[in-house]
Amino acid sequence: MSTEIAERSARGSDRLHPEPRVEPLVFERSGQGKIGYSLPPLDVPALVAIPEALLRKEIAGETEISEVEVARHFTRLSRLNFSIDQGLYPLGSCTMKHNPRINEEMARLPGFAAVHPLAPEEVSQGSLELAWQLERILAELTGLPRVTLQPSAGAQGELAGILMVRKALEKTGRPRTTVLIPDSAHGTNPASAHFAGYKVRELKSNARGTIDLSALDSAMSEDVAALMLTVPNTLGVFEDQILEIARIVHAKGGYLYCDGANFNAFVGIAKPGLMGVDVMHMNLHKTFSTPHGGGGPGSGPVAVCEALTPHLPRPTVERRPDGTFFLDFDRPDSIGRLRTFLGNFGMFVRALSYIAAYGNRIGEVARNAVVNANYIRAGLSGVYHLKYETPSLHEVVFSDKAQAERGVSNMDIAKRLMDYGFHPPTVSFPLIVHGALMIEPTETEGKPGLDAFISAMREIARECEEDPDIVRNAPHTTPVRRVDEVGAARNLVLRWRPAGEGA
Amino acid sequence: MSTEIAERSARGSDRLHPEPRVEPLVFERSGQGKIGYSLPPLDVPALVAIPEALLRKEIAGETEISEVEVARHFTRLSRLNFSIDQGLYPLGSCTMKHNPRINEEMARLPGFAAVHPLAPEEVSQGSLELAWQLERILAELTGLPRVTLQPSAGAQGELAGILMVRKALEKTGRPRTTVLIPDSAHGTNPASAHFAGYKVRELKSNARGTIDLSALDSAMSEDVAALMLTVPNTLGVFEDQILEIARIVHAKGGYLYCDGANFNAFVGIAKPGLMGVDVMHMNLHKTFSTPHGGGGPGSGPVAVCEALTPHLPRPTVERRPDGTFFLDFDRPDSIGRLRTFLGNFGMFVRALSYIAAYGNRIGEVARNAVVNANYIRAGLSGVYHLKYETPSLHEVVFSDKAQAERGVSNMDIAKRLMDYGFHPPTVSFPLIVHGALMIEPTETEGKPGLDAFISAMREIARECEEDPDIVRNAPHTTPVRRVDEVGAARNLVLRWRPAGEGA
Amino acid sequence: MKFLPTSEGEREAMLAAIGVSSVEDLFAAVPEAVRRGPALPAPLSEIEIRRYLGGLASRNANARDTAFFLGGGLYHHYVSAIADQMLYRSEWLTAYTPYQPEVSQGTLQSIFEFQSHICLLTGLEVANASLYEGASALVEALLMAERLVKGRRRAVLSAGIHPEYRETVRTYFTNLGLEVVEVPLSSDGATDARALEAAVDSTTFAVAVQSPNFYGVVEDWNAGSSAAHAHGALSISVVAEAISMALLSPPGAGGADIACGEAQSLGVPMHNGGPLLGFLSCRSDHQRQIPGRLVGQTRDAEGRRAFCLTLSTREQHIRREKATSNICTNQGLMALASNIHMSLLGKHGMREVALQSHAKAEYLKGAVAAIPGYRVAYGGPTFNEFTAEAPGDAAALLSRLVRKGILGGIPLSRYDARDARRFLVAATEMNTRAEMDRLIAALASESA
Amino acid sequence: MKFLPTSEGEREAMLAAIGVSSVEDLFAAVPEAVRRGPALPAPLSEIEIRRYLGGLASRNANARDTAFFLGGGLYHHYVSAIADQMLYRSEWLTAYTPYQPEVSQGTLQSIFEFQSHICLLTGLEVANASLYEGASALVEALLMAERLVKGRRRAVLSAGIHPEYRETVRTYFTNLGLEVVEVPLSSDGATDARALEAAVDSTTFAVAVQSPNFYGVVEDWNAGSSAAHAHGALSISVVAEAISMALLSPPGAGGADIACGEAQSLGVPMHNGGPLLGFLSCRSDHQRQIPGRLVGQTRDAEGRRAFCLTLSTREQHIRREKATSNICTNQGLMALASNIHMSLLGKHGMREVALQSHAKAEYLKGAVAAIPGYRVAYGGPTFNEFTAEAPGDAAALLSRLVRKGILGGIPLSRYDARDARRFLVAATEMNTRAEMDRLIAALASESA
Ligand SMILES: Cc1ncc(COP(=O)(O)O)c(C=O)c1O
Ligand SMILES: Cc1ncc(COP(=O)(O)O)c(C=O)c1O
Repeated sequence: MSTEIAERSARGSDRLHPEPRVEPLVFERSGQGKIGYSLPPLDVPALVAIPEALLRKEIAGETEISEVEVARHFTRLSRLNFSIDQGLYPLGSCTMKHNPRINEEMARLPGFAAVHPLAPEEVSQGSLELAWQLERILAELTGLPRVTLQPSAGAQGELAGILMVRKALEKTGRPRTTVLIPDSAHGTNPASAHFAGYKVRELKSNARGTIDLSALDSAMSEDVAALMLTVPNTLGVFEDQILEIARIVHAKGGYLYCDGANFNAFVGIAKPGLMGVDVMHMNLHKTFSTPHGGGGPGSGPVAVCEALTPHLPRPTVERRPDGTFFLDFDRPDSIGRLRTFLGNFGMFVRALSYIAAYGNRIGEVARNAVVNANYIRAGLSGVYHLKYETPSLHEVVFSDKAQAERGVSNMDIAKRLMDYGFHPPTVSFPLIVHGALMIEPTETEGKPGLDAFISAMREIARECEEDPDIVRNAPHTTPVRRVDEVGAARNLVLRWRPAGEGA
Repeated sequence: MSTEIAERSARGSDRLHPEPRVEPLVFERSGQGKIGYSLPPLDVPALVAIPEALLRKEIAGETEISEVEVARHFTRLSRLNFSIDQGLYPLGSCTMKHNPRINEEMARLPGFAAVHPLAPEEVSQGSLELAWQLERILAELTGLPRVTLQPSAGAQGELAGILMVRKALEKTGRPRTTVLIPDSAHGTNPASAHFAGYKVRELKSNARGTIDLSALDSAMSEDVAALMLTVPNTLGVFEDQILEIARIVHAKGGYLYCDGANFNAFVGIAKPGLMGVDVMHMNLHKTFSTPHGGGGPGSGPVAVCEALTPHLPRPTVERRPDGTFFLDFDRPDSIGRLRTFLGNFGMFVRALSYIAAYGNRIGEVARNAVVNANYIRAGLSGVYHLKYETPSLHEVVFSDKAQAERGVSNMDIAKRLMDYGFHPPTVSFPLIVHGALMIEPTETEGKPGLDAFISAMREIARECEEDPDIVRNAPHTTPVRRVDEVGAARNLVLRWRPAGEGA
Repeated sequence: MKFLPTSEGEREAMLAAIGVSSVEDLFAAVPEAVRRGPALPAPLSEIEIRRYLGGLASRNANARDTAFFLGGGLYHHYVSAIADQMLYRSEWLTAYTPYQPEVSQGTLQSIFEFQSHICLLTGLEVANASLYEGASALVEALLMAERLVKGRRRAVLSAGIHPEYRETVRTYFTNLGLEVVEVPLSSDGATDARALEAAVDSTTFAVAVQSPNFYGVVEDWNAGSSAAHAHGALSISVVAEAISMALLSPPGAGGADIACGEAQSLGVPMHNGGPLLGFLSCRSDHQRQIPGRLVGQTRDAEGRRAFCLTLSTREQHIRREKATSNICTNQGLMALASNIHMSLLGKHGMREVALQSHAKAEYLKGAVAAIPGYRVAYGGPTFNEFTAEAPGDAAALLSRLVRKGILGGIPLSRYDARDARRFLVAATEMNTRAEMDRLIAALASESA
Repeated sequence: MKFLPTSEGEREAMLAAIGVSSVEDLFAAVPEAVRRGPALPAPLSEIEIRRYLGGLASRNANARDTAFFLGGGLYHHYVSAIADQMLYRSEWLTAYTPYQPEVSQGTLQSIFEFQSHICLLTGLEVANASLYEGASALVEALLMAERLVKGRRRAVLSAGIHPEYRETVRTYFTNLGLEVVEVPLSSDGATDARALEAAVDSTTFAVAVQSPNFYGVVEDWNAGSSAAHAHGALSISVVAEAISMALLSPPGAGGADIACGEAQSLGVPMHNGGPLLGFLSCRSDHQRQIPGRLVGQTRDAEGRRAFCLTLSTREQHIRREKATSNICTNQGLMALASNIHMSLLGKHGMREVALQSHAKAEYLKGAVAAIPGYRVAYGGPTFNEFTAEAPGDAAALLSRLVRKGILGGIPLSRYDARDARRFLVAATEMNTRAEMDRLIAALASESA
């Protein structure tokens, strides 16, 4: 019956709402003879000094479109997105916090945005000092002596970290074969370990959702290069046995790698270096608020213990006794480069701007993030199933177990939340919670917003009981309704094609 | 019946769309102890050297709110607006054209935005030259020798223009008593004439919607200071007798004032100076694309004939033989100042940037604007009533005459257009067309957009026949539905009040 | 042309639909004799526009790159990154006046909030949606008073009102048969109380006093109000440095009937003097004579709270020559900027800005007074600006400071030749002590 | 703290609801021994952050204020105002990866359009949603080829590939047991054709050539492709200056199986080297081995066209260690910037940018060659960058030019000590003839 209403209303709404809700492709707005740009007249001879055979005639199919159409197209398209600035975006593991605008302003200063990394050192002192200062701050926050800013995102940071471990082990004669990774870990962990040339061995979590010490003990051997541990883990649970874990790993000559994507839970409160962590990547685009931009860019600095510093990616930023800064390429034991230039410098600017705004009070970030997550946990316990009752730090993972009995999945709940004006939590991750609803509110959500979210989630739970179809058929009010993802993979259409070129 | 559907769907949609669509007031988001700013620590003694009696204790009721809430509040609020960048905004008389983004970039250069007009001349040469160049360009476009940039908007330009006329007439000993204004004129014309100390005499338009020459002839006397003429007039009709009109006005020693708000119709094609216009204001926020900002700011430069130049507002920008620029305050016959400083300088920057992009091809603006208006006219003739069949330039004024027979007003049609994704045209203006639908597409609308608009308007006309309630109850799909404007005026609530202060 | 979305082919089709053979046919009504293309340069690309206007901008001294102490009714205050970037949003920037409330709730609610902020600051009951800037706001306030107090023709203005405001008043008044009486300042820099009382009589419709006045001195609103009210005139409080209201007793507490002036300080960059942000606020019994737009709260057809323009019958588009003002386009976007700024700073931030500005100006004032050869011209209390007197010609002195990267003040000779040695010095929360010390040292070295 | 919306009172209420008495209780799992607050300075306000970071920025030479000729895989091209300002929109800036398509159609459609643009430029059939930057894009392309051509362990790389790309490949390869064979350049600056053929054999899984190569010389894609295909290997075309594809014969026309590289030139500012915009494009029969995200077209429940992420089973979040790459976060916002830029410039604009860049570089090249003591190092055709040879040490020479406000080029000694006298000079549509003449005069005066 509710399906009927939904359908009728959809039809009705089509009649009342005749505006087409789909925006054509930019190519479909194109029309011969239109133009959207102009360039200065060429002030040198218009020479083409390249052999004919190496040239193309035109970029067939490319757009011809005016500036006003481009402005409208992208403005209209943007309005189909949900974003942090519209409301709660509680994607677990993603740390979707407020992105202060001052950071954008700073990153766009011509002295940062219109600068080339291969300019002479004497006219690059501002950038070098900025990188150096950010490194110092991240070292202070992690309690580890040195940091590379080069990795482009978390995953590349993981790779860099494991490669440094490998290099250090190689120096001992044996790079070892295996990296241990808990079953709750993010997918990039095993993938990065693999691309660093290691086999991955999965560690089963215990009933508390944490590392099973005896399982670790028996898995840990002199074949194991490292344990990759997420702190707190992807359930939001802090490994309270962290010191013991470190001891076990170190005892066998292995390294303790910390996936710091969840640093938001304890930044400014505790230091990984004191926990026995040897190497840790951070996501500036999570903990340090550089905006996620619909998928990126990120930046994944890696902090390392003393033993790993010789292996940092090349170049490092160093300070001379006279206070000037330079790039040090002369690092024979470096793992090498992971990319061009110095890394995602624009993200360094934003992160430094963000950290400067908190300064020595940055622990407030973690405190508030943890209170918020626990408040949601308290508000939804009993309504949604909590597989692991271990205390949460910055995020909480419920499941759809209760709702599944009414035929409603976590995905349905996620979609229905959209109708309530919220972005859904992360679903289907971590893998150890079937039907997961992984909720990370971050510190930048206030009580009224959390209360609204909690009551929406409770309301949806009620709908699952009383009118499950309204949830199963959700969303009802988004720019498009449920999107056929299976169909997309089945009939792959990955690009627009000019007319005549066939689908 | 359709009302029923509308209601059901509205209710249904409340159920499907539980997100509250109203955004609280910023004051309602406020909460004790929250903070959204920080300032540097005070680096001088924290002295208050003002007698107690002259101080206040606090700004009771002001906000306490965090930055993230401010970001969300204003982002969410903004999304309740329609804007040019979303689609056709055919408000007649308003010239809602594309606002190029380069103009915003230029206006925000620190050398323009962080500059003070009372800085010494030697460090203000850039601004002075900019103003001087803009004046030269507007003089060239109008065919008149000098221009003041001081007026803050069109209405203030009108006042400045009429005051200059008055001053010139005073010099002859008699400022005269009356200004003639056609009944089709914009409301600011009579209001400005009034605030310049003149009586307003209204001129009835003829059956073509233009000036009735014999009426003008008989109204024109030596008591008349000026005729205020809008060119083309608010019907979009060019006064083809303009030269004769000028002759009649001049013959009696009067001045021909041109309301140039519609300059978009012929900029770069014809020059008011050649038409016998003595004084003319322009709206930079219309013809020259400075964005309207939800109500302003504008800028209303006034171009004048030689005889009026001694009376330009003070100061003028002048160029010395050595190429440097200065402000000339020594203008004894000036009407004085209309405001502080030089005018809305930020709009000068944008307008100059805009004009520079067209340069000598600026006539294309008018050509395209006129083609677009006529294309709409052709597309809707016969469907909507056209009171005046005189050829249109840049806008066309239909009326609801045919639809009124089905009980549907121009206001209803306007509201229904919102459901089709368009901003409505101007309604109830010009006053000489009862039930007006005044449509100005501007030059920055393409054929596909115009076609969509035409078919929406035709569709609405069909709805008026077949299902007038759907139009009368429109809009159905906007963030709020029809707003009770009568109620607003009846129960005036013009501000938020702190709790306890009573409504 | 990149801003024109119509291709040649489409244009042909459109002309055919219209039934003409060329665009020129559509201009048939325009006499040949008046047609003339413009002698302008060729179109410029964005790259060239950046060079051209960037070049002009670089020839101005800007407040970010200098030690900056200019005020005079226009101040270099903090503007948050969020207030700046929010204005880029198309929904704010490229919308018109909110005539159609159903698709303009964003703008309307923001104006309603702006009105509310202004009321809280001024301590009065009603505020409009903005006026052009301070000077014309004062004119509008005076004309409003004249309508409310029928049959009187004289306004009494303190000589402490910004000279450009007073000049603007004269421009408007002369043609309307209205008169201005100016009351001089006493030696402490405040409006001469005795002269004020003497100037007001039964022909006076309004008394206007500015505080802090143009010379920086904080006035007591009550003086003007009691003089006005004693004779049935209205009291107008003029504020050219709006952030002062966060610290000083507000107009509403000082008996004002109308408060008006310049709110640029509340979130609007200096913009070389425009766009600025005029405001006008009044008691609710005078609201039907208020000039400019007003937003009111109401309901939509489904009972939800909504906002719309209201009391439009006061306005030119309805009332024409009988309107309360000729204003149409106002300063909407600046009112938005200011709403964002006031909301963000709020109760504590606005006060802290005011306190810091005051403390810094006091520091400067003390230091300037201590430089041999210099003095502070007036003894009255000041907020964040004061009148200094140099040993020699102030304009020449300040020009020499410019070469040291210091914009040290505004020479008062600009407004009155007799004030050749005087100049205004302003400080805000943006000035550092180091900058102030540089100014002090530079002034001292100039006196030597 | 201004970014934290919870007041003390609210926090108390929340703690009560949670059932703990203090925030610290929630951290019980964190051992005392590892707790330590950070030794960081006090919080800075926006005003201070602007001073602090503005001060650092002012110590860098930026391309707007200098005569700028640096390239080397990162170019100072035109970025339109609209592409810049559009990125401020919250809906683009503050959205996550579009995992939930119903509330992410904006991002999804934009990526789909970006993929389409890249396909049109490369002449290949499929493109992904972006990779980090050029070097890691080449690594991904090589690893993809290795998966497609199973059982082979060697990649043949032209020495004309950007040295930082080659170094990156070595970083990844060493641990995977993969080998690199480098083919030298011939004296005209292109990859030595004979050496290339000789280097490829049945152990080769891919041949990668860059054009224009690092030294500026335009290569013939077919040479690499036929060498590769002759032995069943895949041909990889590397492009570090993406706008060149608007003028030069594209990878797809030169037999490439995969094209990859750096698309920063297409609408992304230099950002001191990051964020940039890696791209990867391939033939459709290889699409299931493509790394990174892909957006596909589909329908919603009501039959409307819609977009979503697709083929996710290639990716780490599903496939974990068997994924085609470890990449997760990519360069989404830069892909958007580039989509806007490519759409705006379109067919004609991209070509004009390429033609102007080329023509300007040719002008410079001719002029440099004519300065006594200087020569152009390679005879092969170049696009917008060339290798010059100075009479003396290039790095020292270029440092002297900096003092004249000229960033004249990149000294090749940075990459190879033997190239001490050589430097790369790049030109784009942003350079004026006057600037180029300044460079030429400065070089000439340095030789004298
Ligand atoms: C726990 C965890 N680890 C690693 C990553 C990978 O980081 P990135 O997406 O920056 O590569 C993520 C984020 O997606 C994550 O949540
Ligand atoms: C014909 C006409 N004249 C005058 C004006 C007044 O201009 P402004 O709103 O800039 O004061 C307008 C605009 O509203 C107008 O359309």
